[in-house]
Amino acid sequence: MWKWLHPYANPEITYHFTGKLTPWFTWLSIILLAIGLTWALLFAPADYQQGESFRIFYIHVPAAILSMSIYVGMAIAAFSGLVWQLKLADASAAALAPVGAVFTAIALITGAAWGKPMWGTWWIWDARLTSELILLFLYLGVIALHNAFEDKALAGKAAGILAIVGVINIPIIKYSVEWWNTLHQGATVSKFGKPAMSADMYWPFLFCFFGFAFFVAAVTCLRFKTEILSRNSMRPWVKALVKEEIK
Amino acid sequence: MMSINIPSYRQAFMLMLKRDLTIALRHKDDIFNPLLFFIIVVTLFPLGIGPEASTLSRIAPGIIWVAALLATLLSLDRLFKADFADGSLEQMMLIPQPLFIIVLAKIIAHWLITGLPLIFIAPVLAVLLHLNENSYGALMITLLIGTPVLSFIGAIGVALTVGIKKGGVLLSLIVLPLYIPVLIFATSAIDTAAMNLPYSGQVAIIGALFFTSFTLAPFAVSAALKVSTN
Amino acid sequence: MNPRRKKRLTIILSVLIGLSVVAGLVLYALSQNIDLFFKPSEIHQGKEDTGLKAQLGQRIRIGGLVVPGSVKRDESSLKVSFKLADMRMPIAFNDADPMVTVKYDGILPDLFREGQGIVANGVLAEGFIIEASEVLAKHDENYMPKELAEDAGKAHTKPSY
Amino acid sequence: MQFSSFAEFIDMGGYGFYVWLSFGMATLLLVLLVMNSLVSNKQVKQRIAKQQARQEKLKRAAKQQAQLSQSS
Repeated sequence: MWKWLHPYANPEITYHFTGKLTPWFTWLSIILLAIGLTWALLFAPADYQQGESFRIFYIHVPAAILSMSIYVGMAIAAFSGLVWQLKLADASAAALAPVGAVFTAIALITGAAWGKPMWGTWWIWDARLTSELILLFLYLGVIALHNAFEDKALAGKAAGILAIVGVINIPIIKYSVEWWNTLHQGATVSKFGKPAMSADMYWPFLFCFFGFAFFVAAVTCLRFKTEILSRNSMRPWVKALVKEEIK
Repeated sequence: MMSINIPSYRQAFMLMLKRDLTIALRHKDDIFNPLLFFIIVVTLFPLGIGPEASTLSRIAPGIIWVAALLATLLSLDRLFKADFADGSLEQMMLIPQPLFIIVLAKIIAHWLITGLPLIFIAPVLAVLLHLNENSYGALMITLLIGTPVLSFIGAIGVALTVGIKKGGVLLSLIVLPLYIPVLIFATSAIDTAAMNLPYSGQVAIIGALFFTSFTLAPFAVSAALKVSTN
Repeated sequence: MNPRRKKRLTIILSVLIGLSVVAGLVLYALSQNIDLFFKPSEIHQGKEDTGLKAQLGQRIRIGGLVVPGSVKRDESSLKVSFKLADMRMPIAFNDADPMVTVKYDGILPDLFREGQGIVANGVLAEGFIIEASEVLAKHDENYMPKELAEDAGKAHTKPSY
Repeated sequence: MQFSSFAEFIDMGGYGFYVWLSFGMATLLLVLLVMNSLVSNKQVKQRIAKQQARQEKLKRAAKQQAQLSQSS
């Protein structure tokens, strides 16, 4: 059943496969973001309560969703890396960590810039904001642990354990809004059935979200390729490839 | 000395616990230094903030818990570092019993040495900080359930960084974010108690954190030790 | 069953027991109301589930809807007072509803307006008055364009204060 | 189009500072991430190339040594 997956456990094949995917992701991301952001900034209607400040939504919400999804993805990759000894899974976890950290930072900064005019404060120690901040710390811990080991294989395993331990944080973030009756509103877009927004606000959001998602995919592919190269630097195919490219 | 038949899990656990406690009793500063640190940190706050009783009593739960957290963090190093340095850690990993038994014994020993004394000294410090009189019960309960969680989570961090030179700062970067939920719920419980409201919800969450770390941390620590001593 | 298997089974069982204790504790915690959040009616009658009342001088957090027509501002300073009523769906106000008065000295958030959900942190004073140190606006998860909102009867004018 | 003039677009109904702060910071961080990814990719390749060059040099030196010792 899993036989078709076997060739992808080979670093060389995966490297070339990823290389082929990268331009697709890049162009999809550029096109979707260009449409989505123009739509969001120029054509989407302003909110009846929040006015034009609502446009921050189109960055804040995709970034927040992605920051958590990337962490879950990283933890799953780290878990399979530890359990099935997949070196490539470790490499993909290492590639995802900085991307996730950047998106968490974006979610926090845009959230602060949105909270100031709307709630009346840049920052509040509410459960959801706090756990997003902890998520950023977790990402930074994982990255720091990656850099602390000379041996990349060991670094991947150690950071993987931390990522799995930290995954307990994700449900706390996800459900904190329901647990504590605090300032941050409930989820808008993941509501089943009808989204709690009108269609002319929702469509640009979808474009932005998938634009950012493909951006994540493209950058992760690039970083993943880098990780594969640095982990296999002594292999003949890497040497040949580098010789070809450096010339 | 070594018996011929392999000791059972329980015997291995007790042996390890006894060994660590004996070592700690020989080096008494292992017990007293974190405790002294705890007391000094707590006394710094009234000096820095001012001796006004109403202010102090409001921030007392936070001060005591943050100080307990830092004291635990400071004492984490001795959990595996000495054993790693003299090679006895690698010996422990070779014995036939599963590693998590040893790990569990070491963590419990660590809590008995550093966590338990904090609990005894905390009410005295709480008096100095004018803690609301309704809160003492909550303070003791949260410390009793919460400090073991600190030892368990901390052990994961130490196990990950034990092989790294200058792992100290990295250790706090890894461990402190994971400590935050304990801190939030513990101080929330103490605050709630001060208002004479029921705080069993918060205690239940800390209890849940305790059981989670109790059942899962030993496995995570064993895995981390295997990586570090590679 | 050989001893090795038996041991492994014991380990798995104890992990399962541990995790089910965790699940039980979390469920219990969820059934408790673990916030210091009061509704205006709860200031009058005590907490819904426990009947506990907030004491005078106690620091509390209160959440409710700003009662239309109750916002009074001081001409010369930023001082403002307004009444809060329980949040309920659909939004409706009744003179007989239990209300509390919030007094505040500071800049209100842009979302603040009559009928808006508000969270205030402050100290409870005599006569169901909250001396707020902080007033924050809570908005719901619904976003809609102005025209649609007007159709839905949620007319909005940006506060002029 | 929601805005009738460019100035109105920049002003964002009075929220210009916050909106443009968000979009600006997000763009800045994303650009930094892309730059970092490209640079580290290049660095790794250069490191491997350097390593390779050094190895080849060593190999050549060893060969020369061997030839020298043979001829003498």
